[in-house]
Amino acid sequence: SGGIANQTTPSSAGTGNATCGTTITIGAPNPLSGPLTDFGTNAIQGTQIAAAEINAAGGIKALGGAKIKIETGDTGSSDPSQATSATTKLIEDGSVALVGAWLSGLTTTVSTVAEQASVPILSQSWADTLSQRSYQFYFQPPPKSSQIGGAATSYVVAAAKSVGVTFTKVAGVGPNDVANTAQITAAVNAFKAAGASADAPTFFQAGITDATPIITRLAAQNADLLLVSGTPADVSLIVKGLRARNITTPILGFGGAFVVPSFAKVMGDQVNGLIAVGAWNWDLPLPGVKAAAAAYKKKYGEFMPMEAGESWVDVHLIADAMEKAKSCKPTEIAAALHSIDVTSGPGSAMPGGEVSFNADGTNPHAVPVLTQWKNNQPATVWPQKYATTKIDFGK
Amino acid sequence: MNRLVGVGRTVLPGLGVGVVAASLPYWLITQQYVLSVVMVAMIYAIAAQGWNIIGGYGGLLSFGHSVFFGIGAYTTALLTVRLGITPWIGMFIGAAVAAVVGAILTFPALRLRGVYFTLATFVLSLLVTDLAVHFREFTGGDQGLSLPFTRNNPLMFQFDSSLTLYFVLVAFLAGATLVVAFVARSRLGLFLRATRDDPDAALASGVNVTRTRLFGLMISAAITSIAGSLMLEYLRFIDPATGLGANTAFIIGLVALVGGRGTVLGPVIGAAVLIPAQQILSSTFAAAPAGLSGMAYAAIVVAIMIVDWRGLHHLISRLIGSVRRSLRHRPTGDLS
Amino acid sequence: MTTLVQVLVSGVLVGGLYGIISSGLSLSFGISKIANFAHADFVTIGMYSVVVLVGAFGSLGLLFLPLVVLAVGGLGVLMYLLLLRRSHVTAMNEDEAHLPQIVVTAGVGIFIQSLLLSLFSSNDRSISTILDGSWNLAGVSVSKAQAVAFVVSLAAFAVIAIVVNRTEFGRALRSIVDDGEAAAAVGVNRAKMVAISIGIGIGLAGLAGGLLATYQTVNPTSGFNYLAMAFVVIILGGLGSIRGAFIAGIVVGVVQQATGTYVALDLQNVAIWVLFLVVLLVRPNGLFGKRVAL
Amino acid sequence: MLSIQELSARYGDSVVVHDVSFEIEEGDLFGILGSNGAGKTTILRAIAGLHPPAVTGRILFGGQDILGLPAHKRAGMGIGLVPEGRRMFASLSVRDNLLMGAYGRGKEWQSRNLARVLEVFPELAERTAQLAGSLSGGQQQMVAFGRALMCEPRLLLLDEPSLGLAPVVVQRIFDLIAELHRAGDLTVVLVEQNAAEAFPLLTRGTLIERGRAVFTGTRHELETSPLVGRAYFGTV
Amino acid sequence: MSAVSSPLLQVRGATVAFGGVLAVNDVSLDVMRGEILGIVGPNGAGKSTLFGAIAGGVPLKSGTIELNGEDVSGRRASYMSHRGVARTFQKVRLFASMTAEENVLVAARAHERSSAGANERAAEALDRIGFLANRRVPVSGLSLADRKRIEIARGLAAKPTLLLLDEMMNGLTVEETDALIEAIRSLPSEGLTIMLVEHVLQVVRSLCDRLAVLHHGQLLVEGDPAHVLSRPDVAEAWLGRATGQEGHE
Ligand SMILES: Nc1ncnc2c1ncn2[C@@H]1O[C@H](COP(=O)(O)OP(=O)(O)OP(=O)(O)O)[C@@H](O)[C@H]1O
Ligand SMILES: Nc1ncnc2c1ncn2[C@@H]1O[C@H](COP(=O)(O)OP(=O)(O)OP(=O)(O)O)[C@@H](O)[C@H]1O
Ligand SMILES: [Mg+2]
Ligand SMILES: [Mg+2]
Repeated sequence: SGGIANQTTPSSAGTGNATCGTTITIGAPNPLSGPLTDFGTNAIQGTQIAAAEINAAGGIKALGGAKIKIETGDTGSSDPSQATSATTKLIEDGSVALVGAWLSGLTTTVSTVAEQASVPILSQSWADTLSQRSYQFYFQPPPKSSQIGGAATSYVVAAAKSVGVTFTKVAGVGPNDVANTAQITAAVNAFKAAGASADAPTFFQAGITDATPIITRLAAQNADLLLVSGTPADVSLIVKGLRARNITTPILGFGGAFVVPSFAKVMGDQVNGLIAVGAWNWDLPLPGVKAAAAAYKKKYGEFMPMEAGESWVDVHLIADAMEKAKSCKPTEIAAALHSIDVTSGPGSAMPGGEVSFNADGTNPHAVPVLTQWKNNQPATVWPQKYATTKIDFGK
Repeated sequence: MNRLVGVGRTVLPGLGVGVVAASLPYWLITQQYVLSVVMVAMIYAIAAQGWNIIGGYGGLLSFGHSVFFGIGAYTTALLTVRLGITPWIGMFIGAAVAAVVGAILTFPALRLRGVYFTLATFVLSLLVTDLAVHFREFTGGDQGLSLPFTRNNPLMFQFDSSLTLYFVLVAFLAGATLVVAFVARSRLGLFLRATRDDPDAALASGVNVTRTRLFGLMISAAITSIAGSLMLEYLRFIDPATGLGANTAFIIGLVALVGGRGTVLGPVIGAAVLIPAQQILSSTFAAAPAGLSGMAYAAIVVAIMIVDWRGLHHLISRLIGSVRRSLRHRPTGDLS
Repeated sequence: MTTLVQVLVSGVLVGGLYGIISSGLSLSFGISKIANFAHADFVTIGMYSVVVLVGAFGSLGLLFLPLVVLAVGGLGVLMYLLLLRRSHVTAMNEDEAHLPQIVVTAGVGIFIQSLLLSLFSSNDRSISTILDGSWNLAGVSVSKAQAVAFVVSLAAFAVIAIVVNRTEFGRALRSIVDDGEAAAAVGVNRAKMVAISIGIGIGLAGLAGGLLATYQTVNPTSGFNYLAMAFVVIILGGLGSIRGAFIAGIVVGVVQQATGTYVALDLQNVAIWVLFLVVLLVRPNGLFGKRVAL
Repeated sequence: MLSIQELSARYGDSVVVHDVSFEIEEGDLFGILGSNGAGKTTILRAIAGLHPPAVTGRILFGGQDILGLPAHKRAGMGIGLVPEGRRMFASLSVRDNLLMGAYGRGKEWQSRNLARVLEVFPELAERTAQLAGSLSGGQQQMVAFGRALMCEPRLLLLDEPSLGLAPVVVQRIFDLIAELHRAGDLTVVLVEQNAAEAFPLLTRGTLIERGRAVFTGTRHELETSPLVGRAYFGTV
Repeated sequence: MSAVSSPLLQVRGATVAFGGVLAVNDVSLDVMRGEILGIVGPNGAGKSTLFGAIAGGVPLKSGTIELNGEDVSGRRASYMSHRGVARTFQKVRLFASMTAEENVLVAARAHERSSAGANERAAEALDRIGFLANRRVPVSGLSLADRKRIEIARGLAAKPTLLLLDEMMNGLTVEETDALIEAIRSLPSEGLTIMLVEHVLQVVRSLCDRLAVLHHGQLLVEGDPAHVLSRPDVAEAWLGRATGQEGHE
């Protein structure tokens, strides 16, 4: 009884026990209010698919078939203090590991709480800064932003070559945040290195109310490939504006916005043909993806989007780590994560086909994938070994 | 004797806040989660105490105090990250910087009345946020700045348990409350209220309105900036949205207004109600359809204002007053 | 040269929308002195209304726009009657009249955003109508939707401006601004007038929302960008000056376009904020505001 | 025509008018006398329907109890008010201020009365376009007075109409009041400290002390009452 | 009071313009130490504006104002306050959220650093207007006359050498007026100089040592009250029928 100051063990409450019981809780702190709600919801849906799969297959065998339970926490869309509180609650309520929090800024705070409490977090975020903090409990299966920008270029160039297209001039535009500027700049530089010409990319402030100046700038550059990133709302304004002016130049998109289901709804048929760089796709020929994507579609009525897939893999990785550690102690799960090398099963279903973690928490095997919207769904077009259809530049 | 009473009145609120808050973990706060919510509430209470000086006593309703909050956080963060300077010093350098910026704000504060000032500060917060995002090399852009994470290093404001951090925050909150109580009873406080009620009459009475607003804004900015530094230390991270954004500005203003502006304890009460309401609602409704928690929160805010526009402080003292009156045996009627 | 024309054309078109949003805010603010922090969220309601209508009836749904204006205006009146009227009419002093309203409207804004979030999710939504696409006039592209939106805004503005500046109704509105009690004493039904002006002001927000939906994507927080912009515009235009607000809206639109085109895309808003702060310092009563001595 | 019965009024918790009753006949020029803070303004506000104060009792106007009616309705019934403190529409022109006085009465009515008022106050005729907020104190008082005349009131409530006016103008407005009163069906309730000018005009009046009507009677009765003499004429 | 003949305040060619209107037009005026100078004139003559220019805050278009030989034209009101000029406003301006005592304390503390000293000053000023007993009441509920008295007390708390009173008397009963006249009359004996604007003839006549009449912003005449009030042009512009000779009954 009494207050917290009277308790003997101050932090990491409820996780010190040796027995894991019949259910093991994984916390999913994600934005469930504010403008990012959908991304958070998608991510949580992915974790739930994974939990259902694991439980259907008999739970965590090393722990007597203990079942996985997903506990959600609302980080809000823009308030790190709320993210901190929500994460604290998840940990206190017994989460042995966390999957979250989609937006880099939120992941930053969520992972700090996790680090403090010595609970591992697997993230769906890409920002380079996350892994630069040398946290012990931070794990990032998808690639880093800077990797994605450069890789995208080589992908596109190679994919284009495979259908006989070369680019002589590219133009880049995106929001002025750190991740997007890094990606677009890296991609533009890579194109230059590959022989195409390009003006310096231009950056706008997210939340545009009118795309005309952007379009004017893009139109003036006469490029034969446009590199675009941004939120679904901004990107759709830009793309629609371009199309309205009869500018049909192929568009390569970066970032989560380009592959969420809602983007297709906003864009209507104009979505088809857009090329996007991402970290995961529902049609990847990797272990377990097909079944998971089908289950997802059945349950939620949409194709399984990227953040759902990443989160789905994350839960499987936590399960793998528990199997390996034969423990549900957060510190031991973290230790196991640092030592695993998953090459089979859904835990390996990140592009690259293999997941292990460097000391900084990054996955050395991670590669991005190139997708293209066809029939209002993103289809993987590159790397060739994952491609389910051929890239198409509409020429 | 009178003097002693005066000193007592000044010191008491700060002391009370300190003692009550410091005792909470021994009986009321039984969960880490609640502790973390209360810590956030205390940080906003400090920020709102800063706001209170110029917004409550000075009558300049700022919706841009996030700028000072952010200056504190960013200065401390930059000093720590770039130069390795301890936050214990950094936060006071931040407060000094904020005070200088506050001093610059005096210029518009002299010319802009009422809503003009409110909206100007609101836009100022947007401007500063945009600039922080734009100059990403210096500020870390939208990703902000993260502090290095080291366990138990009190010198760098890192404590072995959050309970220690909690007590540190209690001390800061008590200090801020003390400052506000002191200002409220001081010459400056009187002049701030005079300039709030009628600047021209204040001038004619010999009050130097410029200097009054200058000092008011500087103290106000410095306190809010300290709150920003504390937020940085609590999160170990700061970004433009949290540090500088309109949302933070709103929270600071709302906390003070809902609690009761121009009262020593109002901001503390406001933070004690609003911040937990928001955070606990959102975790309660985390599994419910999106939006419910927001609606509930909004309803609470609106309801408080409709019941008593002066805020919770006034509402509570009214309730206490009526309870007292009903207890006390009163002679008859009114005296007129 | 074409670029310059393009900048001016799109600036004016975009600015017209800012103008109508802001005239609405200016009207309701001017009359009621309520700094309505939920104003832009009524824009969002207008947007969603049209999204739903067009979803149901296709382009024909646009014909219901007047109904949207009425409905959104009605919601505004409701907000006033239920939440604001008491403190507004019975206020003993300025503070009492204004403070609660800032908080209450901010709360209403949060409520609307949350409600829309629960109804429509945070997904961006957009519609396609016969207004999609653009005309190309000598290299200058003019979005059909924007052009129509501008014309409608201009017409609405003209009507409102005439009503407020030329009619007795308008004179009564302006008298309430100065002294509501004295206005009541000469026979003006203050509560009704304030409710009507808030209804009109918020109805204009709904109109703007409806027009915006024809070329913008919508999500529950879409309004925020317009809130800041509307505040800037009404102050540039001079608080309470409806004409000033409309003109300032256009000025802001052009400055925004010009900055985006000639300076830097991501400084578009910065330019506006700076313009705003500079104007405030140089002319504390706005570009078109009149000075009233006490 | 106006019957005040057991009127009480309070601001918040403090009751400042207690059970005041008096009758005003059609054509009366009724004075409300009393020292400062007695509650004169409060009574006029209660009759005009302004809030605060909160009011209880009965106010019969032409037989109808108007206590529950909002101020604008009472104005519509022909009750005009020159309020304490002038209460300009500061950002409206002098002309618009005056026109507001005849709010809702139609163009013809307005222009007729506007001409009449500008004739009474040639000072204002020079400044019809000036914003009322920038007028001098006395000029504003003229506008306030003129504004109340604009509606051709049946009952005119005057709260210290001479306040801040130069003696030469004070004479003019009291001449005017007398003239209007003589000419027709105007009933006036006058609160005025300028005894020398005002008193001869009164037909009847009441003396208020600390919120209570302590003496009501004809002018003559008032004049001879020691209570009134002391307060108003400095005589004992 | 030794330098009897040197004027306290010298207004030289003062002109104030609002837009095109010359509210004060080339006014020159000397105010002697210890006198009570009445400024009268028709409505809109520029009296309040002239006060504004002297007390600071209203800028002069041309001309100068000297106080004790120091050129103080264009100074801020707070500066003038510290130079010994206190004023009341035609439309009473109190600090609405404060009590009577706090209102007076504002001026007291602005002029006296020590808080004990300031409290003393405030009490003294309140006492002088007979408000000491009621000092704790909030001014928002006071009647007009009381508010005017508080405003005077606020002015007195600054211990001014020149006090500007703008229409203090109107709206008061004769009884109250007499009381206030007595209170004001006692002030100059303590070295205070007073300028007052008033439309109440009785006050002007019984209080003022000297009168200056403004008309259309210009100084029409200045001098001994009886003389000034008997002038026909003053009667026409300001006084009307009620002549200087006539008393109240
Ligand atoms: N808004 C208010 N709040 C509280 N008390 C008030 C308010 N207005 C007036 N009072 C009080 O009510 C009483 C009557 O005031 P009222 O203004 O009616 O007096 P009055 O006879 O008109 O005096 P005056 O001659 O000064 O105008 C006074 O004691 C005053 O202090
Ligand atoms: N902002 C302004 N614009 C135009 N005219 C103005 C302005 N302010 C004041 N005036 C004019 O200046 C003149 C002087 O005004 P002031 O208030 O000084 O008069 P006053 O002598 O005090 O009159 P009263 O006896 O009525 O108080 C008036 O005619 C007034 O209309
Ligand atoms: Mg009165
Ligand atoms: Mg005057």
